[in-house]
Amino acid sequence: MMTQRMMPATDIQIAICGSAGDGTIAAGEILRNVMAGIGYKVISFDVYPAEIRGFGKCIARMRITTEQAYSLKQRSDVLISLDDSHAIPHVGEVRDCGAVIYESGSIRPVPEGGHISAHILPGQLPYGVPLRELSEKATGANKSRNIVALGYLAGLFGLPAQPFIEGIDGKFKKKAEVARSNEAAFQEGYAIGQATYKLDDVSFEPVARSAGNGARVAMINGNAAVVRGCLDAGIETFFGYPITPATSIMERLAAEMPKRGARLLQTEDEISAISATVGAGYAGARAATATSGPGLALMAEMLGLGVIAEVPCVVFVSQRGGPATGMPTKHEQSDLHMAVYGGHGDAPRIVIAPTNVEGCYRCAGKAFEMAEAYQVPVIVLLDLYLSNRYETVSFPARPPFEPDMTRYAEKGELGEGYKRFRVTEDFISPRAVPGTREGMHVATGLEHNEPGRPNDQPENHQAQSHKRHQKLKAALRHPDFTHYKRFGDEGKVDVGLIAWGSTFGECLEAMHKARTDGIRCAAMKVVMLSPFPAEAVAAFMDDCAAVLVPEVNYQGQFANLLQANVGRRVERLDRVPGTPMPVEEILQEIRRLTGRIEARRPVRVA
Amino acid sequence: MAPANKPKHHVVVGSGVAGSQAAATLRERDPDSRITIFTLSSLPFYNRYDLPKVFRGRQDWREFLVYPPSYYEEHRITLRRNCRVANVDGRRRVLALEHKEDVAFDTLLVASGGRAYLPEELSDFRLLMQRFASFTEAMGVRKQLPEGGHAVLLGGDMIGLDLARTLVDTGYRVSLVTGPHTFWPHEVSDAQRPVLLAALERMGVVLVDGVAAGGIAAIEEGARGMPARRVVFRDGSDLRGDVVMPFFGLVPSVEFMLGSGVDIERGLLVNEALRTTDEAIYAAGDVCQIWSDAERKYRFYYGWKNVRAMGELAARNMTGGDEPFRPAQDEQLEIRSDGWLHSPFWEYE
Amino acid sequence: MRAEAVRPPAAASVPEARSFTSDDPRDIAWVRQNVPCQATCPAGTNVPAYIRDIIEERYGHSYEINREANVLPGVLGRICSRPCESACRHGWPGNGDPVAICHLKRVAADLKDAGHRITEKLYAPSGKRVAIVGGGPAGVAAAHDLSLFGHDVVIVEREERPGGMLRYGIPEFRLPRQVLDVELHNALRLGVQLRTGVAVGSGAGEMPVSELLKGYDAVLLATGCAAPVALPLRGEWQGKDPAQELQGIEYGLDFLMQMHRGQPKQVGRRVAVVGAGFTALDCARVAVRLGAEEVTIHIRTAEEYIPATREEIFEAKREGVRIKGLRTPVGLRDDGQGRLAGIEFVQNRLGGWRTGGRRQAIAIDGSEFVEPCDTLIIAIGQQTVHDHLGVKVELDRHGNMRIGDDGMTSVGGLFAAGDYVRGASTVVEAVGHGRVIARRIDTWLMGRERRRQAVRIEPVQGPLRERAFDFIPRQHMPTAPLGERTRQLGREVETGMDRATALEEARRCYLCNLRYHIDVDRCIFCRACIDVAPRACIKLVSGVDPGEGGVGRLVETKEWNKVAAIWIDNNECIRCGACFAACPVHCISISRCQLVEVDN
Amino acid sequence: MNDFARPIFLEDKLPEIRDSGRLDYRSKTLPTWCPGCGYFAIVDGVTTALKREGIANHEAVIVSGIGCSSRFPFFVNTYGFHTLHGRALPVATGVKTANEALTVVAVGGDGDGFAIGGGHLPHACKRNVNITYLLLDNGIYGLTKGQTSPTSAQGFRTPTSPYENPDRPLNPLLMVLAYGASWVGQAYAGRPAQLLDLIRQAIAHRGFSYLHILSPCVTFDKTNRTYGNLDLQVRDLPAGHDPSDLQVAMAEAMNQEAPALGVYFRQERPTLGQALDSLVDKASGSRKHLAR
Repeated sequence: MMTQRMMPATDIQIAICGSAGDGTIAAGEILRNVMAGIGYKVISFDVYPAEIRGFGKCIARMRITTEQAYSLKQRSDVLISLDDSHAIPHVGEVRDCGAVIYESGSIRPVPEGGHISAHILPGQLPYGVPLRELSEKATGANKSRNIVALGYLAGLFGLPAQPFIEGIDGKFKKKAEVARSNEAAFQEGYAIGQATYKLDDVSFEPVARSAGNGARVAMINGNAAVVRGCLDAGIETFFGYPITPATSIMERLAAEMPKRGARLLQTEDEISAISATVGAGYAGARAATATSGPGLALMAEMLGLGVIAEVPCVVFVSQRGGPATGMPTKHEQSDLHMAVYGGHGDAPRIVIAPTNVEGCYRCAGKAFEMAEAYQVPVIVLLDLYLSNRYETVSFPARPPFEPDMTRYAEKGELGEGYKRFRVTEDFISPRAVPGTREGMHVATGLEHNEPGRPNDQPENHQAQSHKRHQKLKAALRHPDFTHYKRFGDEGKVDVGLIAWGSTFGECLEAMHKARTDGIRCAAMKVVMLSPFPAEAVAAFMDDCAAVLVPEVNYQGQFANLLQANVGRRVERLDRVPGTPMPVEEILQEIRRLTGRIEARRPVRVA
Repeated sequence: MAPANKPKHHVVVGSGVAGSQAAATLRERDPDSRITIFTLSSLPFYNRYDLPKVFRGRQDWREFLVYPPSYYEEHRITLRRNCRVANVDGRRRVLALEHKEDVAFDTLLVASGGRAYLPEELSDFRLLMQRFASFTEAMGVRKQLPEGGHAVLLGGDMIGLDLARTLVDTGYRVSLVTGPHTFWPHEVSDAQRPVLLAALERMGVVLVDGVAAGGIAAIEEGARGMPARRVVFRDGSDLRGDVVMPFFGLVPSVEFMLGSGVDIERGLLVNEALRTTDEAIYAAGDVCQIWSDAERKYRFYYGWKNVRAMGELAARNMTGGDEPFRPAQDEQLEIRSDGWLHSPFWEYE
Repeated sequence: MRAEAVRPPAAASVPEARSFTSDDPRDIAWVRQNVPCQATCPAGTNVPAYIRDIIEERYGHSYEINREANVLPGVLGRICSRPCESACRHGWPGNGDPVAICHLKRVAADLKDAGHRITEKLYAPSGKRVAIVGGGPAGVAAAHDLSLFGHDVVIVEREERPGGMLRYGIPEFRLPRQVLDVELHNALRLGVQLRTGVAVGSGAGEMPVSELLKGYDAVLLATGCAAPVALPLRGEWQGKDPAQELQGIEYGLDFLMQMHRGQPKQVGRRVAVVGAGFTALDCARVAVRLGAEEVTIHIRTAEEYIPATREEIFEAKREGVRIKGLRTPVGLRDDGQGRLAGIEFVQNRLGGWRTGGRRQAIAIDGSEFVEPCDTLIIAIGQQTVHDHLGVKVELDRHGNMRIGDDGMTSVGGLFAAGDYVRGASTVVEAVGHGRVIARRIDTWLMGRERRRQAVRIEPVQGPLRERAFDFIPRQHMPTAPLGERTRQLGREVETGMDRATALEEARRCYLCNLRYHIDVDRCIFCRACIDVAPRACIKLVSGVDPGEGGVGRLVETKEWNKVAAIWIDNNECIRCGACFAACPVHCISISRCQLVEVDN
Repeated sequence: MNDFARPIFLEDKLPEIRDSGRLDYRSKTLPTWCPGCGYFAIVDGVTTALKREGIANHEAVIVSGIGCSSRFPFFVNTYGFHTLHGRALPVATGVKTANEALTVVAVGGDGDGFAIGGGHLPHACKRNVNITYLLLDNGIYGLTKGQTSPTSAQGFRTPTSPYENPDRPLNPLLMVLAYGASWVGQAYAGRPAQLLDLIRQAIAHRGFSYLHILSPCVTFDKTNRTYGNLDLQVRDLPAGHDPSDLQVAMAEAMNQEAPALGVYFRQERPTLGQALDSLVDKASGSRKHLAR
């Protein structure tokens, strides 16, 4: 009815909030998969504590849209509370005429004001549901409150039940028993939801399924996209050690690689993981490992060996709050310095950082190409938000990756005088992997000459160091790869945003808002961080009256990198909330900057 | 009891005309106080008397709101919806909500109103009848009643007749099964009755004399291809309609007060100052029976004006006043010049 | 291998699982607090036990358990006032509706197979002789128990047939007579001598009490409380018995008794009943069946405060009876020909509280009004009369017989029980009191207490319930269609539950006599039990406050260093068994605690 | 069936619990482990043991690494040090070396102790540093949500070994016996009474005492190392087992199918502290020792 008048296209953000162990995250997972399956675009991000059970707060937020969105909204349309004590602080995030769904019953006495009904604003619509009772009624246990809530949501908003049932089966396919009882729980909630008269104005508009050009659409998060990229690029070996938030890369590969005859091994720590990876890379395999900041720190030395021995290998690094153990389950972009500069000695390496889930897929695949093409360790910098953020991504029918980009030594180059580290005009040396006839050589951590013999003569060290740095320049022109990209207004603009990693999503959102405010605005994403695309960035900055660099770290690590390479000042917006950068803050900054510009702009005379 | 310096906590149970009016007055007269309203409704205060308008194109609850949501923040009134009061402890000045939350109060106003009375002999057919007491119920009726459809009203209190006049006016068919509750709460003499019934017929309401038919024997689902409901009378005759709605007047909602220690007959018994037998607990609206010195008995007063007056008065007396209640409207049914029936209870803004 | 499948054998260290009997007063207090139905039953019926039997479809045994406490299960299964149901834990806030304990009692009686054999435990003959005056519920209950104790018992009954109130006071549509006859017969067939049609008293042709005292070792007066209380009217009517003045006025109990003695009764078009008890409701419903068009019950206070069950009131209303509150009759109107034409009432307001949740009604001066009616039935209560006693006994200020703790009146060897002592009360109270006094008489006759109360505690292998049972709604007692029941006086209104319904209802019972217990020495404080608990029934406990009745009150804490034990609050516990299954170190055990009588 | 115990009245039991004084060794905060976790039994054991051994709260230090078990210090009312993944033992060694008067207990899980921290254990053993190492072995990585650990059974399925764990589990007892720990014992969280007794002996021992505690992860291991299975597998060391005989101890340790509970090996020999003291003695001839 009137709701249609209000919002033609669907743009609904749902937040499920509970205590660890309430199944908050699980409910979110089922919901977003179902919505993606139905054909909506979904972006979602979960927040959870380190404790497995007990008392930490979990929030599963997802934005469900018909048009592609780039980040989560500040305000949610629906809040589901599975635990009042955690949900109460978030009631405020629900918009006017939005819905708050909560446990109406209560087992033990609550202090005055301790029940969520005391905090729901008059403009919001309260839906009290006896989740626990319904769960116990349907399953005999209280463990399915989350699924009951899901059922209620689906019933209330008139969503089809079948996809959810399938979604639940899918989630619990290993345990038929659990699946069945959860179905019962869902139906219990669904019935009540259907019977409830919907008072809020949140409404899901039907979606037209996108016609497939053979493309495969999937609801997937950053880590899963990385895995897909690895597999499509033909990864052969993986060595790893569990660490939040990178663990799920290994978990998924562990399930997938054996199916393709590839090998995965869990090592006793990161040090051993990177060692094995370098070893396998030397043997010619497409090899990778995945870790987070603390693990990368442990790997620094072995990465140095990879650089000097010119061994291709790929390291996926999902950043989290640091330093030390820091904030293992919180978002941050503070490992850029270590990724680009980390480790002892002059140890140049390639560092690329995707800005969205689809980018995770491409960067993962391309990383193997680059590692081979430039014979160097490649670090793919993810961050916790990107690793865990779910988006609907459509994958090309055929993998867009080269199966092998190694510059193998030609017949003539091999044999007696084979120079594994010969300085060529493009500085890339002919390579022979073990098993290659006439290709025998020594890869070593000692400085070496072209044939690979230890050599510490100044001119040799100069020449080898030079080649190890110069060969990477070619990566700036690596084929069929988006090193950087400009969005928004063409030509001169008032404000230009430059950003990297997941934060670019917030920038894009902010840019669009700013432009609707009539501000001339453009944004550039920089995917390749080392080597740095200085010319392109400089050119973009020429168009901008002011340049703003928002990033989620305290030091402005990317701004530092940029200034070091381009040699010009930029406006910084550095925040470390442990969560994504609020779009509003970026927008404010843009307004502030434009405000200042207005002030400076000379009055036009007609 | 709170010490004088500490701001008082006024708690109001019910967000109808009485409760909301009381909250407003309380805020005027006691600016520093805490005010909390508890209501079963999921919506902020809206005008239930207006509900027939769902048949005049109003279908968004926001169009029924009396105050905008912002009103409550501006006036620092905590509105707690979906909250059922389970019990009131007058001695400890604490009320317990169904979800096991205890709330302390300094003064309490019970304005929980009345719910539609359903004669016990019809209780078996509860699920086959539709009520009209809340926005969602009203929308439910509208959903089940097809354009120009046939509504069967049982009893026919003034709430029902108000709906009836709207329905006939908007092109629906209305049959009224008359009985002792017709015209409730008006006291109608045997002499008046036929005249008033005639007026109803003039208005286009089809009358069925329920008593003559020996009373209702059963209400059933309609057969396929027939209207959704069938009312069967003891004398074997029957009546088919799309909806069947009971309108047998109201009974006060007092269950949660049974343990409170205050006096109850059908409603909460209050003196003329609307105070119950507990000096911290007041009552206003359809829930209370007010002592009438004139008539030497406890009696109910109905109608929007009376109820609002009660809300206001209760609030005044809760904050130091001590005035008696004076009915704010006459209770005479009349027949307008155009021959239509008119009740003062229908006069609301 | 799967963990779920295997359970370790009980370690040798723990005490072997055997049942034992405890005399610890706290165990007795525990049962009283935790089994509210039994605690509130005047006859002390072991409710959880007989409901458990119904679940196992052992109706005969269920019936026997009932019979241990009350010899008339089939009767009370229909007309009991059900104090147990208002106490039932399932009816506590948040737990839903009470279990239909009374209906289930009837189920046991209805569904036990025809060839069911009654088992009685008899004492050797004592050679003592006891005479009981009055064959009502109290007399019959006492007679039965005394005969079990081995005494020779004779009942002297004024009416033609035994049963008292049950037969003459309660309409057949609530209590079919054949049910009554069978159970009376079973109660008295252990050699109890029944002499009906014999009035005890000082009048001509009546048997004097003094004679009984000579001929018997003990005499028990259980003549009930049947004399009507007169309606206190004002002005011209003051002090007069209106029934003598006008036609169309009846006294409720007499009205019913005359009808049940076979006298034809009729009522006018508009019937007014004054009174608020079961008798008033029965009269009103009888009036409906006798063809009255308007039947109204006038009460002095309000519906909330009258002592009838909600179901009773509801059924009455369904049959067309209306109830009007806050009014007291003060006068009458006649039609000039000596017939009743109307009643003058005065409006009341509510006053303070009286015992048993009743309210005082205070008349408002000048608020008189008149309501027309053709028949007035006065049922405001009954009183005891002692004119038939040839001997001099002390009375209390209510004019009831005063008896000592030994159940004896001021006259040696003369005992009294039931309504005759306590004034008009309920059948189950009469039965209960009959038992108590029988016990006293035995003690007096034998010179010592022969039995005492104790608690039998027996291990239970596992929870006997599922959480799902807690969501079964209270099952409704099927009733006869409105049309049929009002046409014929004898048609029983409640038609009884079938096996399926009974099972559903029985499953709802929490079986409160199960006691969940954590072995503190083996508990590792892991809170696995709390995690699965459906209510706040398992607590982190820092201490115990001495609570009332010997059962302590648990003091909870959230501070780890104060948690002395994790403990199950059996009073909160709904016996769902979730914790039992969840405990990783198997330190939760269940025992069944039941009150038993043991020989001294 | 659960073991039946005669119902008692709590008030009859309370004095005994209160007078034991062990509650004073608990912190205020309720442990955040999953309900049912065996670690509850262990923390209860440690607090009770410290009390029974008469060690003042302020003279005890609990050092841990990273993992579920390493949250331990937060739930005990003593000094605590929650360090980095796998680094508990070196930190504990430092603490002890700095102040021999302290009772130092290192606590960690199987991943912390035998995977990332595996390199530290041999050295702690051979130095015979006078600390107690409680190894809480649940055979899984709980904190990172259930991956394979060094003591996971062969064929065990986890997210990182979805088909099956190709490795055989380590034999920690055999290792530490081989490394030269001077006190080696094994306990099971499902047998709290025995667990307590062993913790007491371990703390009382002078030298490096290693107590291996089998404990189920109720959240991520529903099939393998469950209470149900362990209840059936564990056994007591044979009566008359001689804890001074290393070979017998090793022989017992080799039986991983039926883990034996009790004291495997006990030996009196100079601790690291004593060795350092004697060095000082030799060097200076004085008796002025540091760290007092």
